[in-house]
Amino acid sequence: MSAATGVVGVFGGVDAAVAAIESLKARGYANYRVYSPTPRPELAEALARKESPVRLFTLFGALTGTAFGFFYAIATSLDWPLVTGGKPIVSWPPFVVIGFETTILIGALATVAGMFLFAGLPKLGRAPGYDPRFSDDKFGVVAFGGPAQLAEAREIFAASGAEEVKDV
Amino acid sequence: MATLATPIPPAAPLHAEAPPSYADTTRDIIATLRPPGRKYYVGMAFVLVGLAFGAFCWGYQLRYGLGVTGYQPPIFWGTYITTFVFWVGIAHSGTLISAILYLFRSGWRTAVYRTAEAMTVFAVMTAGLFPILHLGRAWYAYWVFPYPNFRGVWSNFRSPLVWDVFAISTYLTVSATFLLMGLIPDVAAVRDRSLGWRQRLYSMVSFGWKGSDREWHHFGRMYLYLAGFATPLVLSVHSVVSWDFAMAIVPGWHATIFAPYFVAGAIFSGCGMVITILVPLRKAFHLERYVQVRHFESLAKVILLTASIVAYAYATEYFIAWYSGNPFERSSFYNRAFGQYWWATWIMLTCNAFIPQLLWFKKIRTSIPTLFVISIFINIGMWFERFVIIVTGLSHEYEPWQWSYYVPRWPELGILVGSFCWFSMWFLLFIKFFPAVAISEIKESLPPPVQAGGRR
Amino acid sequence: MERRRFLQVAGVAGIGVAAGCAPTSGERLLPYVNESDDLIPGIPEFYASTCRECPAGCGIQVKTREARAIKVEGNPAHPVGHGRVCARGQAALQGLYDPDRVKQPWRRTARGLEPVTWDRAIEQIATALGAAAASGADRVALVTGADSGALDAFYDEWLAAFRSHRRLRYEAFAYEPLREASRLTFGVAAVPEFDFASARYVLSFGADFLETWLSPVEYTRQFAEAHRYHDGRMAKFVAVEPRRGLTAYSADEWIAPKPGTEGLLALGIASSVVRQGKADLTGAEADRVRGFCARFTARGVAETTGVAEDVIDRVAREFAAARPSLAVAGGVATQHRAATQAAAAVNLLNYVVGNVGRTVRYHAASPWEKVSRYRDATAWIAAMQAGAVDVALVHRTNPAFTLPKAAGFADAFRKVHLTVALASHLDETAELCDLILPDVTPLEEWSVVEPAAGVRSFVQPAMTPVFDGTRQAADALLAIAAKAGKTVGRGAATARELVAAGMVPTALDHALQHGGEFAAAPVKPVRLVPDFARVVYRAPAFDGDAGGEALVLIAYPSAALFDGRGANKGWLQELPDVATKIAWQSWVEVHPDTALRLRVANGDLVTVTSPHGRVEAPVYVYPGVRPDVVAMPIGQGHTAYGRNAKHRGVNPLDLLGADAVDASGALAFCSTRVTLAKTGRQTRLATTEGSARQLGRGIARAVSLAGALKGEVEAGPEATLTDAERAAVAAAAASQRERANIGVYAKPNPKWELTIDLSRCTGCQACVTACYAENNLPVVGEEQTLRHRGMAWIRLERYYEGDTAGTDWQVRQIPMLCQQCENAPCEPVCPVYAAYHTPDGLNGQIYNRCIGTRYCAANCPYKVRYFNWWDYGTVGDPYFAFVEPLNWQLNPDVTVRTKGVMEKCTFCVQRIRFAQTDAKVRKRELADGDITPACAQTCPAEAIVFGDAHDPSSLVSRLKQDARGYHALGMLNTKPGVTYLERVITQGEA
Amino acid sequence: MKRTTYLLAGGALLCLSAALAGVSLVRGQGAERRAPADTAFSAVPRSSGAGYSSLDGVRPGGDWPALPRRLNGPAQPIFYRHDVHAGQYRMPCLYCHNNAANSWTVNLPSESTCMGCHIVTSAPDTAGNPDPEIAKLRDYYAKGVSIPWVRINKIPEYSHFPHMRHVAAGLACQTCHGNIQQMPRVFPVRDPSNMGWCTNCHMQRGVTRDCTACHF
Repeated sequence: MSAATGVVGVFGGVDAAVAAIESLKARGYANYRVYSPTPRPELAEALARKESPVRLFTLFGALTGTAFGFFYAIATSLDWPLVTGGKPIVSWPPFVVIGFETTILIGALATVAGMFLFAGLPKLGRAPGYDPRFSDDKFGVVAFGGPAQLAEAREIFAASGAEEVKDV
Repeated sequence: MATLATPIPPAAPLHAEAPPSYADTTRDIIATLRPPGRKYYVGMAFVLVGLAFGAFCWGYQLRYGLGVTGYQPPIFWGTYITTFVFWVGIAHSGTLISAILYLFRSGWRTAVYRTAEAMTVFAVMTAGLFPILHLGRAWYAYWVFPYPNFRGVWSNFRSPLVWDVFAISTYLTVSATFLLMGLIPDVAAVRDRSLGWRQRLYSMVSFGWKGSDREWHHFGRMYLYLAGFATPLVLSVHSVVSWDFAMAIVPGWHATIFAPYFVAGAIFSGCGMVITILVPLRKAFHLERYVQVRHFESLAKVILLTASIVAYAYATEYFIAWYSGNPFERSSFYNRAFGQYWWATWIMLTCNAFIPQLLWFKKIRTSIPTLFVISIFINIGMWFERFVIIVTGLSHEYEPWQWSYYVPRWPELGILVGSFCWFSMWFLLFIKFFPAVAISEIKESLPPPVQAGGRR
Repeated sequence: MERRRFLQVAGVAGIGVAAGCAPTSGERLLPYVNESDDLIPGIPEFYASTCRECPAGCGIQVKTREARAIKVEGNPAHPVGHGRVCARGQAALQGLYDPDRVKQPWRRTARGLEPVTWDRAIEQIATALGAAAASGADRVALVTGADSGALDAFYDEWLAAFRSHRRLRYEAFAYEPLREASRLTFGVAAVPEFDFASARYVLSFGADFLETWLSPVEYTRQFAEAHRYHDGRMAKFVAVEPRRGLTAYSADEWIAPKPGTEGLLALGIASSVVRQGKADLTGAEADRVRGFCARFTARGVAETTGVAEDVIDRVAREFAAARPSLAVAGGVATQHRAATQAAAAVNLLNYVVGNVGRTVRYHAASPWEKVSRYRDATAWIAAMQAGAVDVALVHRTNPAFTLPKAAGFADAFRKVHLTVALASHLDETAELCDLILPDVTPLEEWSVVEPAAGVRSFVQPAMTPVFDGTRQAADALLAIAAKAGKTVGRGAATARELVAAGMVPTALDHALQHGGEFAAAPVKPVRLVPDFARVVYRAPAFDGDAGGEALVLIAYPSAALFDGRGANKGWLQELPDVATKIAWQSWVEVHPDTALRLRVANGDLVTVTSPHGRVEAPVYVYPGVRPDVVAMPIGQGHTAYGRNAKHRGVNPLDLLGADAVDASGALAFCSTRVTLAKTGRQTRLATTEGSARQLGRGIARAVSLAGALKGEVEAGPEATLTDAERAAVAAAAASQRERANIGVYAKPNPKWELTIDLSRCTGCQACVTACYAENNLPVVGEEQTLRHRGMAWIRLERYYEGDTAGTDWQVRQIPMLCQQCENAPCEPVCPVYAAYHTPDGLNGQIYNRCIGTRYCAANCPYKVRYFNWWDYGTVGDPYFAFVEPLNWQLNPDVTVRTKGVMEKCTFCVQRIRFAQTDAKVRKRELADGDITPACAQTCPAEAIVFGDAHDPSSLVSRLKQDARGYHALGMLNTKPGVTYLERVITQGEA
Repeated sequence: MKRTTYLLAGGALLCLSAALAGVSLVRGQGAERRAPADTAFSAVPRSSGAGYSSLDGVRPGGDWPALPRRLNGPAQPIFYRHDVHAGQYRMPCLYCHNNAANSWTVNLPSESTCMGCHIVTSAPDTAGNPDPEIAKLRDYYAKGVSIPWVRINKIPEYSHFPHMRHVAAGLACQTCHGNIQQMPRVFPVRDPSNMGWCTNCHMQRGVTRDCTACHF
């Protein structure tokens, strides 16, 4: 058979998937991937990933927004000073509104950008081991590695009650 | 979502009878995307006709000038601004349900939030039209944006209208993004169950989402932060809108209570609109299993709360007008209640302050038809609230010599109707192209499928 | 010719805010073939002339740009008006540029009007005249308005050439009673010259001398001078008339006697003066007067007039004490069947306290001597009826409209073989004529008039005639005479030569430059004729039954439309009536009690029925009329005349009897009783009135004389603020302004401000029309006025103060215009800086930047911003307000606003900028008074003062220091640039 | 994480520079910063009242400059050559357009002004026939008809431009109208509705930028 790069286990239940993950980890597997129709706390626990760096984008985006908002309002007001209602040319209270809105706007967009960056989206190509059922009610665990590891993975999946195990 | 430190507790069992499985969920919800029936097309045709009439009215107004409206100085603002505020208000509950309740982890939002959020986006799209519609020279509307131009003239950041420009456009962008992001996993699910051009479309919209652990991980965080942004945003937007009035010197407008008062009113009207939309939707798509009576009840409770806040605000307004001893305020508010516009004021009070009190009774809270009727009253009442504030305020100002009376004319009403059709058009399109209930989040709140005979 | 074509390109400048940008394709510029030395494109030229909108004859200067008249301004050097013009004078331009003018000769045939050439017309007339002259004397009639001077003499000569003396100088209001009364009392059949300026007590019996009576502009100026409050002094003004109009609004006290009893009241006061021994008489004359006065006991007078005895005595006391005082009789008091007696009684009253010769002066000649009486008109009608007239020419007068229907003018006129109208408009009379010869308007003609003794006032064309087909009447008459083979005019070939006749060129030039030749006329001393006692009071009779529902009808001349000649001028139609604030319509003024009794309310259509006719008009409930009286304005109800006048409102003259004349042969406008009957139908009144009460908001303020002497003022709501609060507010504002002063704002700029002295302002609204003319304001029409969409940048607000049940209530009037606030609420709300504050303290409004959010207008507490709901400024739009040739009048210095733009008063910023530029180029400093906004410039009462408030020596900064100074709605801390000076009212004993 | 921070810094910089660009863009608007009056065109003396419109400096005669292959601007009823009159002969602008010195608007010279010279001078060809264009002028004048010049420069009606003030300030006509003296046929050098052009000049010279200086 052709050289498989990975093996996927299709699980009907989240507990089984978790079990599979646990034993993969126990065997020292590092390179595996999990598909699920919905985020499950059980899986999250089992995977125990470290905190997402998206929040940094959020922070810096927001700060940029604030700076930009105030800068723009002040710069344009000073560019052509026109007095209205005897109010100061640089009148802070109204500019706060502008600063606030731009904070939210740029912050939000930066956050989304961050998510796309780290989640590796958009990903229009095929994903190894992906199966449409994973967006319905099945859970998928894909393990990658050399032939030996794959063989082991097959066993693990089968043992943890995979409904189906196949190479990819 | 899963990335929450603690998972959302499925409060009561989501459903009395046998819980739908993951597979049921996917199937049932995607069923809503099936090719529409005759009813749908009839409705769509109706909506398009209304929209066309609204467009005609605007063209007519552009050709001959705002004289075609009923504006009668000193009433320089009328139904257009009224309707603008109305739609912005409608928008708010959507964000409230999808963002604020999300942060508060209230489980019941899951069923209704997608609808609410779509409503938000379309309502803002509608509201955004009105400041332009009401301009004397709409073709120069772009001058309010502070874009670099050869004149070297910028826009006046001291003007609440410019705040509006920023607030509304930000709100539209962020809430649209929020809706789109939330859709990604569901669209992926739809993609995997569709063929041909639809599949291509959906894989585009889902950005090739696969639901891998890595994706879910960052997605969850992003969603949390967006919710975090949307929450202060929604509060700020309607505050800014209220400041259009509160920043003015007009008696009856110039009040510090306006920001909270408007936000409460907005959520109030919004929840009303959510019910107005959900009831028929639920019926048409047989979503009774997912959108349940207890969801409506929760909505009713929010309405009851906000209605009480609004009623309190009314009371405060009158009290302060009297207590301040300011002759202009007093005269303005007396005129509001007993002057030429008494009818508008009393419609407003009845619909917003009195009728919602019925919701104290569980019987009424849990009866879908009654809720539907009440929600209609709320929509009417909240439109009139803005009408009362704007029109009676302007009709009875400082200069007694310039007191006057205004009633809208047909082009204004035509555009009002058109705005509802515009909104409905987008909504009708939405429910046929995107799942109106959040698949992945429903699943999340369901007990996960467990395999008998896993490893022991 | 070339000049005019050049203008068609250059002069149209200003149309369109949004229009124009890059060079418009195909637009042509036509240079002069030979340029005139005095004409510089872009620089206005002024022509001194005389206003002919009414017989008063004020001196005017016509401002022209590129040889087009664009504005009428007063001639400061002229003894009549002294540089001030009323609304009607301002509106002369709309007569000039009226699209409804007659542009060519017409002939009436069976098929209606047909065009005819001048030559054919002249020929026809000449032949007819020849025949008429041949067939006997006095078979030709020439009717003109009150005319005087060279042309007047020429008309008589011309008529004589055709063996006729049928000359009629017809005026609807000819003041016959005054002349007759003067003859009866002093033996001089003249209208005296009244000196309001030096009077310390003015007692007016019905005379509307601030509206239409004799010389309103000059009288307003004088009256304001006397009646204004200064250094603790002001004249008291008591108005005696059954209806309270504009003039009586300025009154400190309003006495409303029964209609027709004014004369008796005057006698009562006179006899009271005598009884009190205050009479300024000696010897036999004193005895005669005492004997005469004995007939009028205070009680008797009180019973008949309905005025309390103590009031009569008090007024008599005050009148006699404050010398020189002045009593005048006019208006209602001289328009009933006892008019002459009333006028005579007033003469006597003046004489008794020695005013005659001081405030009432007679001269050798009076412009009114020759003016025909109503009786002459009826005689003429009889002659025509009898077929004694073959040819009748009517020039610039409209008897068919101003004579009561019952006089049967139309029928008689039709009996004349050839009737000719020398008219600029196709009015009711012209409609009746066989031939219509297009006449020029007074702004295009040559003439010289004598409006007052010793004043030769010249009329010269301000521009070449607007329509080539038109000819001045005198020229036409000359041509006709020539055709008929008569030599008239002593060799003069044109009107100009007639006017210049007998003048050396230098004298003529001087006269044309200064507007005329003005000499002080010697005062002619008069004494009471021994047999003045012939003038006995007789209660006037009123047609119609006295009982029950019958109410006495007062038909009064409209301040704007005069005798109806203003009815086709949009500016005047849109000018709200001062009392009712109704524009474009007719109405019946009914007292609230009467309205209650008849169960009618505002806008109810009622049929007004008199023994002589009936009309239908809406009711306006008005506390300013006696309960036993209803009043209707004259001027509307035209059946011809033009687009604005035709089929609009009703003419109360249709209710009058033809034979209602008094001893002097004057028509008694107030001679009939009417009954009101509800039709059950309603109509909306096109009124600009919102609430007639200012609810203690201190917008229009007044203080009693006694109070003013003590330095008191009427406080407004802002008085509730504590000093601490004021200080805090001021400090906050100051700190803000501090941080606002950067760039050009930091430089030493002027601050333009305005003061309006309400103790001078009479509410005449001349400022309103002046603003229309200067700032290209569109006339919006009745429908839009109904919707409060009028565009007048300055408006007169009229509030009642006190209980309007009786007569003891006051009227507070205030001109409301943009206050140019320093802390303007309208400015910060504009998203695009279209509304902003200029460095020189103006409230700038940049039309081409405005996008029409209307936020500024919503946020303006004074409601002085006006929105272009329709496209008034774009040629071809259904709402285009300046139909050719009205657009010739547009001021090229002011942008014409288009659809969707906010506009407002900017203190005539164009005048400011032009003056500044001129000063800059000539390297000189601007002096106080160099710049005057149109409203201040025309104000007959000189109530409005404009200047730089940063210059401590300027008049405006001195006036705003006055203790009476206040800011409208001052409690809003808008810091207005307009300071009002409280009106002062003499209450009780003066 | 390194990657992230770079990205963020980049994003922030991008936004700020965008804003800056905006402002600076406007500052420079409408201005190909040309030298001010004195060096703009030597033949036009600095404003000094009368001298401005005197004919002292005029040097008639000589061959006319050759016409370029294609002419800008619209064809005029008479092919009046500014490059000859103002350029070669060095006639001051104000000699013909004299109202620029004393009025807000500028006049076109009356035909009598043209005839002042052309009653005599006619640039005859060898056969002695007058130049056809001059013949046209004489014809118009004889008929007493205005020459229907095509309008080149027009400022929008909602703005008012005091020529007198700018002339008094010694501004060369060329500053706004371009080098007319080199134009055989006049064409607009810039869109007069470009307010940036005006304001930029006003800023450079420290003159007021108050809106109501021009707009009323």
